[in-house]
Amino acid sequence: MQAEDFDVGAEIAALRQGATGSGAFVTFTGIVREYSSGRADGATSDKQLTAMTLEHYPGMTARTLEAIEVEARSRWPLDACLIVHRYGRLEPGANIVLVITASPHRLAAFEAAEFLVDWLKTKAPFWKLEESGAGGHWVEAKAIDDKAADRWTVAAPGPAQHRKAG
Amino acid sequence: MQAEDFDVGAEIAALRQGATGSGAFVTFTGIVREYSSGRADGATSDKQLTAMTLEHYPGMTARTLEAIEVEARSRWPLDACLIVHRYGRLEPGANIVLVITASPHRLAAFEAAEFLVDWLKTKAPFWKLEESGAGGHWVEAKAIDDKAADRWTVAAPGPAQHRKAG
Amino acid sequence: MKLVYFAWLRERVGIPGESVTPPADVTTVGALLQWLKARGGGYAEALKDLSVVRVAVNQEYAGPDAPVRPGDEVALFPPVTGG
Amino acid sequence: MKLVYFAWLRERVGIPGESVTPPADVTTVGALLQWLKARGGGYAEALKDLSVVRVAVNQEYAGPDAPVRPGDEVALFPPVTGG
Repeated sequence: MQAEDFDVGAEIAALRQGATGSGAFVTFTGIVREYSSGRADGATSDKQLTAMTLEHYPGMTARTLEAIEVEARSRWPLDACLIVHRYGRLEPGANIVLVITASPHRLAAFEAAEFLVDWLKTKAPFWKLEESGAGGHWVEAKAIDDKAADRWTVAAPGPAQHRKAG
Repeated sequence: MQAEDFDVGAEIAALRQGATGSGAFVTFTGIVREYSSGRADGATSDKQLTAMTLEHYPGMTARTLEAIEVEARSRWPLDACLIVHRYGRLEPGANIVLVITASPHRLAAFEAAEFLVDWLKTKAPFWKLEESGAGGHWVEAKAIDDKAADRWTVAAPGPAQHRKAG
Repeated sequence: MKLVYFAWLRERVGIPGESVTPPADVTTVGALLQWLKARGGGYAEALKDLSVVRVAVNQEYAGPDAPVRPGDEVALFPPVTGG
Repeated sequence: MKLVYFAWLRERVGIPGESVTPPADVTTVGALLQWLKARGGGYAEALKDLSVVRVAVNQEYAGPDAPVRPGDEVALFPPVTGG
């Protein structure tokens, strides 16, 4: 994790140097939206954001990101994977998080990237404080994120098997 | 589609200008591998590739890419999406295809990107000729790609519903 | 009618495309393929296994029962492998 | 024992962390939360709904029955919202 911004193109290029056997690269970039993401109870709110502050728990964040990456590598054949998560005060349009996966198989690259993002959202110790004209507001965890993360807790021996059930 | 290379970072940056409501960007980059991708019958082949030539059907390619994009936009809430597919002779490590999706919802961005790649692989009129020391070899279509594309032919009203069955 | 060929189908036929005037009773994709196959040589070689031949009429995928008419652009190619 | 607080839990408690010495019978996460809550004020406010309180002991998630010992680093925070 870092306070500094990242360059998606440069990170992909760097990862490609070390993954020459991979034909498939998937990236996920999360950025600060211009409007509030709505409340956990489903009520819509269109507050225009002035900033988003990401608080984190430094020691645990590092451990968690490492554990999540190890888990992804144990589940899918990845030549490379990268997680970058920023913290601090970020303005709308700013990068928050970048996940990149590289695999010989595109389904593996996609699934591993989704897994990493789902786990990041539900396990990595980050908290978002939205700032708008109405003041600061801690973003509430969403049930849909828990549900998304739960997809991966059923035994999933590999991409093909997982998809078969879909 | 184009013969020229593309810059993933620049394409993402350009797309972000027009998708300020989106918090989630997913990219898929397909690149030429160093080794043959194996035969359709599952036999492994580790032939080192010297090049990959992509033949295409120009008029139909343009129509198909457009139709695929329209279909993706009708299925998921996308602020932006982009498909770039190269043709001609490409060396190992070269970019072949880039898909980017932008959505307020990460599941939509992921699913739409997977959908676009699956449909590209099974509908867009491109053919790969692998060149190795053993000569030229037309890549055979894979049953696994048809199966991947078939995921999207069942009625899929949206990301949540689709995933629920998984 | 304009025919165009791609990938190994093009290689087996030996030319990228041609103009043809099939008999009046060739009104479907299926009939067109049989008529071409009966020409022998590269055509017979290219069309010996129709399960790996895909057809587009005027740049849209078409099944064996789809109509073909004079003036159409009919493309024959193997299953696609892009992406 | 070192306690650390994050996000709105930190705001309600009013400090980012502190060293505490709970009574000897406070040996689990659950007991520690009850002991803190009984302090009242910001603690009672922060811990009034334990369904939205997550705990990590020595930087690993821990349930109510997990042991806590002198010297542990115990973190209290709301469900995470990164990514």
